[in-house]
Amino acid sequence: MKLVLSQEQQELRAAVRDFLRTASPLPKVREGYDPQVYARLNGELGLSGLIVPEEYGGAGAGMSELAVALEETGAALLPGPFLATAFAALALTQAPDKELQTGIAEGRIAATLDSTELTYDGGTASGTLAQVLSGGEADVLLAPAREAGALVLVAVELSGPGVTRTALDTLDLTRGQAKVVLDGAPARVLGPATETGVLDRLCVALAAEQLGVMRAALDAIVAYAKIRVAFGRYIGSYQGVKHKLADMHCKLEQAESIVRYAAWAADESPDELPEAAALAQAYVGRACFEVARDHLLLHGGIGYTWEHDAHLFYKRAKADEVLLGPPRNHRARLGQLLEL
Amino acid sequence: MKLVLSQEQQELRAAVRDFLRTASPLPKVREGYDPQVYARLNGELGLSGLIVPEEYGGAGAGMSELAVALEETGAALLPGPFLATAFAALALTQAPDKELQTGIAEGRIAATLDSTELTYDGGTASGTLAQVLSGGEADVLLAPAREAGALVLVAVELSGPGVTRTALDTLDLTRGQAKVVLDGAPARVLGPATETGVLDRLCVALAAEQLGVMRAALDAIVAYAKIRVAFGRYIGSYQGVKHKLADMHCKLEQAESIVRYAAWAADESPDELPEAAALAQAYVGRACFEVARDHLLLHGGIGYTWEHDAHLFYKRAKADEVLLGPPRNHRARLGQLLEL
Amino acid sequence: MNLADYRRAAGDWLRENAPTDDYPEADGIARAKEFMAKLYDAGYSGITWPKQWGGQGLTQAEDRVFAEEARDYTLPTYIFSIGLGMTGPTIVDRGSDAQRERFVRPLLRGEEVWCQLFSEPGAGSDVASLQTRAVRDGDDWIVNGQKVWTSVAHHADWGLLLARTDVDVPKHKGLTMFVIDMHHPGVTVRPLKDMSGRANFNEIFFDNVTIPDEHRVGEVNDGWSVAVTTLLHERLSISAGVGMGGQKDHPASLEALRQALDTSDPLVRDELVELHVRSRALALFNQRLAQETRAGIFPGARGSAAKLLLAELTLYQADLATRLVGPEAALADHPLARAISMAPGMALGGGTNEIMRNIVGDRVLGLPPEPRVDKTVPFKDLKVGTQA
Amino acid sequence: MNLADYRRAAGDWLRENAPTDDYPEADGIARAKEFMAKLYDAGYSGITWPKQWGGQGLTQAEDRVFAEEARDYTLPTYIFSIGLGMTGPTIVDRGSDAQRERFVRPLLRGEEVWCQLFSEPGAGSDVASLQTRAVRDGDDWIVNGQKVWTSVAHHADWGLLLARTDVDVPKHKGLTMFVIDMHHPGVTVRPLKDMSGRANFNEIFFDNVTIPDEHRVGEVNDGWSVAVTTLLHERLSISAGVGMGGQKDHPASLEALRQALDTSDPLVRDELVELHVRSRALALFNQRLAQETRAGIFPGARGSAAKLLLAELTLYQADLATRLVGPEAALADHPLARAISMAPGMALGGGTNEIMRNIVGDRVLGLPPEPRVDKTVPFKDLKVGTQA
Repeated sequence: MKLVLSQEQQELRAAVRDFLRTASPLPKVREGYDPQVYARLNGELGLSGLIVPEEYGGAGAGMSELAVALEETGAALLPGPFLATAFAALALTQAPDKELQTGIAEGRIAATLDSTELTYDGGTASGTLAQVLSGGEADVLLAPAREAGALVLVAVELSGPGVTRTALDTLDLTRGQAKVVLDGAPARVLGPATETGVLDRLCVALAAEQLGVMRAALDAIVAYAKIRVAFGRYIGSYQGVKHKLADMHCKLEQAESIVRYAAWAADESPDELPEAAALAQAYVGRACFEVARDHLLLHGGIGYTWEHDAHLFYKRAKADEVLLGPPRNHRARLGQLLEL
Repeated sequence: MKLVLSQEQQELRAAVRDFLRTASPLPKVREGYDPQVYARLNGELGLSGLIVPEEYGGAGAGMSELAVALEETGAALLPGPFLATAFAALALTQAPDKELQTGIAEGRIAATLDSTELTYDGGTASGTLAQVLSGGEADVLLAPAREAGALVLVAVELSGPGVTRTALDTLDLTRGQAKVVLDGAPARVLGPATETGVLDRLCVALAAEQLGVMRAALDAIVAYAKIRVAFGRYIGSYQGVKHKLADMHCKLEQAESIVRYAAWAADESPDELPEAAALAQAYVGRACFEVARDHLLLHGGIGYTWEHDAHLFYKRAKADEVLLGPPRNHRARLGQLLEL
Repeated sequence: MNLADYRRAAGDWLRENAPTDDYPEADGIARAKEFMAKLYDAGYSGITWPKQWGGQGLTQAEDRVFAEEARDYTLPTYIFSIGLGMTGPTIVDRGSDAQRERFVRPLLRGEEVWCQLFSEPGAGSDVASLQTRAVRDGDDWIVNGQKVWTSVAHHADWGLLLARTDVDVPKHKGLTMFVIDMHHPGVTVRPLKDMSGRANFNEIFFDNVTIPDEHRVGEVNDGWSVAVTTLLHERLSISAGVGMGGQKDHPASLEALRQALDTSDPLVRDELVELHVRSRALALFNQRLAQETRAGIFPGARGSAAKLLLAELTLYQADLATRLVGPEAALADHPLARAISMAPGMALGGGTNEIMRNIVGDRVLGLPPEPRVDKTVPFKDLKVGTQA
Repeated sequence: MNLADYRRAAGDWLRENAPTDDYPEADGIARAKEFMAKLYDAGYSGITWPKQWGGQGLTQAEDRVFAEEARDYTLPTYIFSIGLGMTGPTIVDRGSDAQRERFVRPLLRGEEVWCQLFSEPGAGSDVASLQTRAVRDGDDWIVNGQKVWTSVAHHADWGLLLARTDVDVPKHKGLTMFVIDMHHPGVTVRPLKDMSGRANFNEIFFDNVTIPDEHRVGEVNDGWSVAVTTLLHERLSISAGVGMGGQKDHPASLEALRQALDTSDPLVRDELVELHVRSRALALFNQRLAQETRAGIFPGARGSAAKLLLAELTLYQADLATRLVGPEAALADHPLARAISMAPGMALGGGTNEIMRNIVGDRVLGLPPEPRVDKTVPFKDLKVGTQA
């Protein structure tokens, strides 16, 4: 089991962090998705190709590296289809497709993955997808469909015919969703929609993003507690604040340990992955929201304002917590895996 | 709805409190059940007859008054069969019996109630009761038994033939339990064992005791926080302690409100009683243990010693929390009553 | 009139006069002022306030009865709430007779709207560290500075302003209270959006605003004691509102969630039981406080416990509901998305949870105070606001 | 020898020599001492300690390897744990050469048992406020006072004693460290029962106990800096033990509860899932700290986070299990009754949860310190212990 980052992983982290600090600082995040930043992220850093196999032009890295990248995009609240594309790329590892994977690796294609089952009939797909992650920004949608009784994974060009996309106002102001209606949209079957490990990997990827969100939120309130004065003392010197921050730090330490473990399991120990993935969502999703919530509250009144960034973290944390369904589902799955 | 004590109820409280302060202080509690104190409690204050109807020599008071008394006996961690006798007296309100009720009112008879179903056959009862509250001290046991298919409430003399009592070592050092084996013990049918309201009333009575336990525990740690110094300051001046005590106070305020409400419902609004009673156990049982636990922890090392009283409250709180079954049962019942 | 008659009369009046449309505020300020005048003329504005200055001179009992009868209506009195709950009582308690004569009746009749100007960006929980300056200039004072978190300021005619008049003494000892004319050209009101995107507050900027000395409330440099009066009234009016209805329509209430969710799932059911337990626990505590008040037992700082619990319940409830409902709760127009966005407000307005715990610890439990470093230093040497 | 060889050799030795009966302590001190001598002679006592004083002079790597191999055994080393974990390292770090020569080897060979004498009834978290006095008397010191929370004192030959030698200076500046002979007639050891009824600690009383000056550790009045060394070693040895096995046999473990409960109840199942989540979260954190340590990243104050979490988990687990099991858990001989009785111990030994949170806040997060009132006042004017 490997819970500590390697030298290479640390360098990847530093590179992504440095890039985002200048290319996508928080004031810019409020302006929403910037395709240029996204293109540079994939071009200069090759992030979209991180987990694409080398034969398709990717870096052939594993979940451990993807987790490092997602932690940083999470901490930066990066808008746009990075997580959605990572989800799609994870699904494609089970149903390889040269065109899509090459496109993703080169940063030409932003993709997304949805679990709503489509109807598929002779090369076209139909169905209504209520909330597609980054559905407005993605070029290609992957979703399961039933063909002759078997579940297959199909790809649909979202700018193609038969597709209606409606951008949705979301709680999370930094990343969008769209309603997508397919009415006989051209669709391509990629292969059987084996569930093996895809959902688990999504859970781990999301937990990595959540780890980043909670780390950035904790950093922000710790920094503020060192400069904000009340009653003649820095607020961080009051045990009422200090002890809460210590508890938040404890959650962060445990969340990081779980994310590293789950990512390692995805790469190296597939037998452990299902349990590790359910554990990751069961723990990290909750911890992330609790830390984001308390970081907002500890800011005092300023944290309640639109102008302050605290609510951006709070809302991302809440949106992430329910992104893969009500959290009790992850707990129930964990219970099954533990044979309880 | 009446959530505030009347003048008479306040006087009852003061009388019981004053009596217990001198007759049963904490150092004495460690010595266990003292029949003399119990006799005086029933004689001088008439507590055992509090809820016995006037026609049987009792005071004919209601749950509201019983709750006031139980809060004080709880706060004092009074050893002995007071709660058990109150339980029995509550069951007897549904199956009146002059001999028993008169005996309880006069303080001659200590009784207990158990929910284990006995077999009953021609005047004798048999069965094994694993944990009878105050089973070692009580004179009479009430329990359900099946007679010709119908459930009846029977009374068994615990000092009579066919009864084997084994005192049990209990977590709670201030109140005992016994294993009771009945093998053809003479038993008397009191009437049908209608479940109507008896369990509800037990829940309320226990919650009243728990309210007293948590109040006394909070008082103890608040007093200590005002005299204990660490790092040159009273520990109660640290927010780490102060804020926890404030939270404990919030629990106490809510617990008291619920106990008053549930007792009022038992007396005045039977339709509300089942929900109020389940609420009382669902909230107060947990709150009591949490307060007792935190009161122990906040004492620091001294609270971990045998000589200190903190663990007496902690253990009583835990024993009370599970006395009427695993707490999830109360929650499940509440869910049913809310038609969830 | 005995209380039963009073209740009947109040009920009758409300049935006849209370707006019944869903959003009585929609027609705006004019309609609110019109209603307030009717309320005043019927004798239901300022029920406990002194007769001499325009009130009804009745007791808490009548006030409580009217509030109970009004609970089923949504009266368009929101913009008057600061005046009625905080600044008005302060003028009654601490103003000069001339000020009472001038300000109280128009306030009760809804002719003039009030706001309260205490908090600043650098002085939130620690209001007394505020930096807005008032400098004497003959018979006037000249005010410069900035306030924040000001409700209804954009409608306000008058503001109750706490300003620093002496920086050479410790922070509590150099403050003075004023009534400021919100129409003065040096006053700028800028709406401040909260995290849900709504502009419920304002920032106020003062640029050489003149206040005549006759609008000073209390003595020079005795403003803190006046402010304490205001804050006491604020706490009372918050705790009076606590637990008074309003929960049934909440999208995270048990009733709403029971409809929205599959309660055949035992885990969902258990979560709803927990929600019920916590809601009832607080509601019963509030009712007990209300009964005690009626019986003449003043809740005092125990009201801060109720406020703290309400703040926690509000957040817990919205958080739980979004978790139970799942992804759709993260769509902006879902009622629960609004609920989770507004939920922190209760913890941040009217004193943070930390301040409430201090109050409960110090004043209810009588715990020793935190050592204070800020009570003796001259203000000009004190660290305030946000700084490294 | 490379690490793999070292591991194999250690494993072989343990297989051959480690006691395999269930309660190796049952035969008492003699057997423990015998085993310790064997351990020493095999080269597994004081693995990282300097060769010069009797250690093996190896690295943390070998120490860790041996600990990992030993994890499956219950070695009878409990009575030596204070000496090996705290007082011994202090002598090595801060003692004179004569003291090292005299004390270290007998300690490592288990010939002499040590205890640590810092805490007092009035000085728990705030150890530096202790009141036990040592007064100079020629070449000796005369000690009077009382200590508490002393493990293994009834078996101890030597104690590391922190005592006050100057009351006219601030509290940290008037302490001196000594080695005290526990067999001196003025030393009284009284067992102290904990809340579970077990006597795991002692109270120690000193009545004119003489200590030769050559048994002073470090300079006069510099005892606090020596104590900091000891406490650092204490924290290390606690965090080294954290999360190392032992949980499987716990009556409140997932495995035990899975057997004891009806897991067809979805609520029970969900509670067990939560238990698993919390246990795994902490176990993985501990493993990450261990991996970091192996990679040369010293956990430092982050170990206090692990200790805090372990204290909370221990209580949560016993509390949950008793709730799930119900009434029978309240019988004294039920394993869960013992578990709930001992559960607070983890939070109260080795620093309370509040102290751990202060450490995490101050040293991990770098938050500003609490203002201190006790660092400048002469000790004799300082409020200490329990007083109104």
